[in-house]
Amino acid sequence: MNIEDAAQATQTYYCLDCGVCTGSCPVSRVLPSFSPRIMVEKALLGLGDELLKDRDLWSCLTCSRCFERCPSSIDFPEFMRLLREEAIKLGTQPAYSHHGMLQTIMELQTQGINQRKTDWAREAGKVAEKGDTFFFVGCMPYFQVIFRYLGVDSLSVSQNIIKILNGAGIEPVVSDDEHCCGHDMLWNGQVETFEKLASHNLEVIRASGAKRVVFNCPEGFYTFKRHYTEHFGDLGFEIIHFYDLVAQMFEEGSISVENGVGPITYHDPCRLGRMAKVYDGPRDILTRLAGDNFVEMERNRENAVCCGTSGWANCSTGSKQIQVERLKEAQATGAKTLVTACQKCQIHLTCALSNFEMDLELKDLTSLLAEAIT
Amino acid sequence: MVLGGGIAGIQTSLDLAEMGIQVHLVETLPCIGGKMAQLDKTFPTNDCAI
Amino acid sequence: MTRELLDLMGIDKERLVLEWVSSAEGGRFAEVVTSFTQKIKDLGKNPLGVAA
Amino acid sequence: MAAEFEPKIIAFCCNWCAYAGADLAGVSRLQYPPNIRVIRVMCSGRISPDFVLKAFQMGADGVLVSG
Amino acid sequence: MTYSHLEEVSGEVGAFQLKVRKKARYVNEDLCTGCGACVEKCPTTVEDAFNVGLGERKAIYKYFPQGIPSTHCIDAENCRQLGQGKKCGICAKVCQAGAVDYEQQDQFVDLEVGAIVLATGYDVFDPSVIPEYGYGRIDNVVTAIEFERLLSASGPTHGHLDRPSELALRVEIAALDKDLKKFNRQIDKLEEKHGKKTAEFVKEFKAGQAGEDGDFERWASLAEKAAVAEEKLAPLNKKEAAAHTAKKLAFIQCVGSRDFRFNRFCSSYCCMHSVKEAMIAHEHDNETTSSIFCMDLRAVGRGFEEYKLRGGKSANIQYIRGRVAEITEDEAHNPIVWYESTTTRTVEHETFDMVVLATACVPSAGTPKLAELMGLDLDENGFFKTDSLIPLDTSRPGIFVCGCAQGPMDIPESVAQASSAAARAAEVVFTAPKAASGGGK
Repeated sequence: MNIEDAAQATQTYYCLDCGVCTGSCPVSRVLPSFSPRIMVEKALLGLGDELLKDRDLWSCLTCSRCFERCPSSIDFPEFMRLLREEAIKLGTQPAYSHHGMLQTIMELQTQGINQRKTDWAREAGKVAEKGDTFFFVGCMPYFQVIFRYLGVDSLSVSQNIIKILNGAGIEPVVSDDEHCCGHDMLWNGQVETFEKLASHNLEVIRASGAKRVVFNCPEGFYTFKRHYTEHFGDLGFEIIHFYDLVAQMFEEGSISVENGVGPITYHDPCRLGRMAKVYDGPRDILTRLAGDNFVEMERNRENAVCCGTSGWANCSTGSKQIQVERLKEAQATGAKTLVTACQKCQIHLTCALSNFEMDLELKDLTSLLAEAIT
Repeated sequence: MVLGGGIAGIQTSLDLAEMGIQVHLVETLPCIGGKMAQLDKTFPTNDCAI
Repeated sequence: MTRELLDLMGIDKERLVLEWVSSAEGGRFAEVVTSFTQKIKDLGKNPLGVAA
Repeated sequence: MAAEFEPKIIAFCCNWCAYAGADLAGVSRLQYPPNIRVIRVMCSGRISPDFVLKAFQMGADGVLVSG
Repeated sequence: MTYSHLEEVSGEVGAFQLKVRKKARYVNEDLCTGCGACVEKCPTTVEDAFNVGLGERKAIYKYFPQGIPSTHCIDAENCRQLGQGKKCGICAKVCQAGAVDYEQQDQFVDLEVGAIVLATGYDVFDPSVIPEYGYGRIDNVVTAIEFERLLSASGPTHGHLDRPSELALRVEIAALDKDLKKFNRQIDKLEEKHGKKTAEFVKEFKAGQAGEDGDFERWASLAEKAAVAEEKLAPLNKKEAAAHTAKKLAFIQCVGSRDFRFNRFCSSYCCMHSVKEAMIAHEHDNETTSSIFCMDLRAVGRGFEEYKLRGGKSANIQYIRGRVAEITEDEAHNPIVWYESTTTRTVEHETFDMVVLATACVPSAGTPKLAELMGLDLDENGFFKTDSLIPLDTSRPGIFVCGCAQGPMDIPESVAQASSAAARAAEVVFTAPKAASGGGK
């Protein structure tokens, strides 16, 4: 796909040059050289080659704030993604964070390693090898190890999900063979790696005989929902987010919670909110947990701001600035706890928080829920 | 019959009436005037709207 | 931490060692290398099976 | 399969410690196996987990970090 | 016929049979003199639709002061007597003409006409579906039509640009004031009865020296309530005293129009509407400055471009190229506008006193239903479908459309279309078979 096709696919030609994208962009506010509008303009003026060499190509957080508001419905994140694919073909190296360690792990996964990912699952509760419900864990076991120094307890999130599912009488399938969903590789322009990871995952899930796959990770959820179907057609199973399942459980009465947390506020992850349009599920849980003690930040739901970096690439001073601003915004609500629904947000915001004295605690929604279940 | 008693409806009705045709003007609200009655002045001359 | 990661990926963590050798310890270096090579020989090939 | 398996081992060596040690071993004519490929780094603190993972990805059978 | 709905349509060009429901006004139109005595005494207040919710009216009301016919009308839903089954009847008592008639029923009128002209107008786009503009969440973000009412001498603020946040503040203060006065009246009575000042009494009561009396519990609680209300009032009054009318205005163009998410079309009149509002605001108070945020200011009409330039030169209007990305709010309820100025290529933010959204002109809510009733087609934007070369003819012969029911347009264009529609309709009526001539048009 060349630049012209990319422009066609994302209807970039409709650009009104109005500047809503740049005005909305969290990166443009901290790095004035970055402007989605000018990037689109360049592509339309036939200066695409310049764009592919531009380091700013990797600065976009693909948070979709611009797409949400674009009056011409130009899918700018997707446009960036397609250009990155093109840039990778030219041999450009993206600016990976954490020395590219996570990308290496993802690549290693395509080379047929035998993972030992699931020992923790049996510790947490009952899991099956075959069954109707497949729990797609994602990268939590890796995060658990890599980001231990931040005190982020990623794996407990997955363990809590197994506990809650067990409590509702569901014995999910958890697999050692499950690979990374490929989200980060896709957004880093490495489509081949993505396809390898994805087709392997589909095989694993199909072999388990699952009729539905449960996700907690917003990225996995969104990637399956959108990009897996784009690349592989009908998947043959249902994709469901854990919070939807929780909503069902509340309705059936199979779980109940104690109201008494707070004051808390909630950070919408971009993959879950703007991209998958899941806004109310988490809020319903939070209201049940905290009642009136749940307060919204000024910028919430569609207007929420990204956690500062995405796809394990390009963590810069700009990212820090975005993160700190977000934390301050959370604090301004009077909340003592900032709840996130994405482990990446959790990791990034915790990293920013560790550098400041701030009376704020970060917590994962699932873990919060698990603690409150009676 | 003219349906709608805004500026367009009123104008149509007046014109028809002037031609000697009997007009029924039907408006849902209690008064005619429509949106234009809500306006204060009109452009480009800043004339009063009512 | 890296050893745990390797473990997660099914790469034997014994394949990675960290040894402190000072510049004056030529003998110790040779010793470390010899024993580690032996250990790897016992463990066999890298499970990734990449031809290198 | 060959008579004996000859592993490939990557050794990350600190310029000031182990690398000099290896040098000394050479000067002192001490024998050590030839399976090792030494990569000199300015400090063993320079080595990130990714170096190790990359080494394995490229087909190393073992990694020795030495400082 | 005002206050009426079209219920049924049959027949064809030259001879349409219609059934119109004339809703009960509960006021006899022939007797009502429009004096307004009933309004003065009516105990029920409701939001005023004419002032788009910014003001209040009574349950018996006239839609707007200069409204024609100059007859009052009871809003049955909110009326104590009619809607809520309570005893009231005040308006009937005060009406000297004896026009109020609670027994009035809806009437059906059958008409036979030769041609029908649809002039059903438009609705204003509801911007609360655009989350980034915060309409409905941020008090001082208003729509153009709300701003128009605020500017109007006959509007809720008599033309002063009081900010909605301050209007809300005043309502809050008034409610607290009312409570406080009530408490103080009761306290005064108690003071008189017991011959003691409240301060003195409270001191004794707290020390347990007041003794026993049926009144004392109540007195103490009243004193406390009054103190709480006073405490709440003090900061509000301070804020109210510091309040000023809006002097720094932002106008945001293309809200809900030229937008793939909502309406793709250009609403055509809003650019000039905003310029006009900015000029009137400046005329009202010479210190007012306005910024108009637009992609391009579409001044398409005779004298419009000059009007725009005049606004820039003599009415402190600044035109900024760039569509606004989002609006946030600071502690003083001032909206902050975030945008990229595409001329300087920088992301800016600026604080204003009030933001006016130039909302799109959308098909009126009843359009699809009416189209179904009459068997008409709608175009892709939901307006009545016409052909570009015969812009007044709908898809059914004998039915014509004009004004904003056909598409967004400004007043002169509406008037021109209206006259043409009249001509088209007249043509049908004059050439129609004799059968239809009884009903005229």
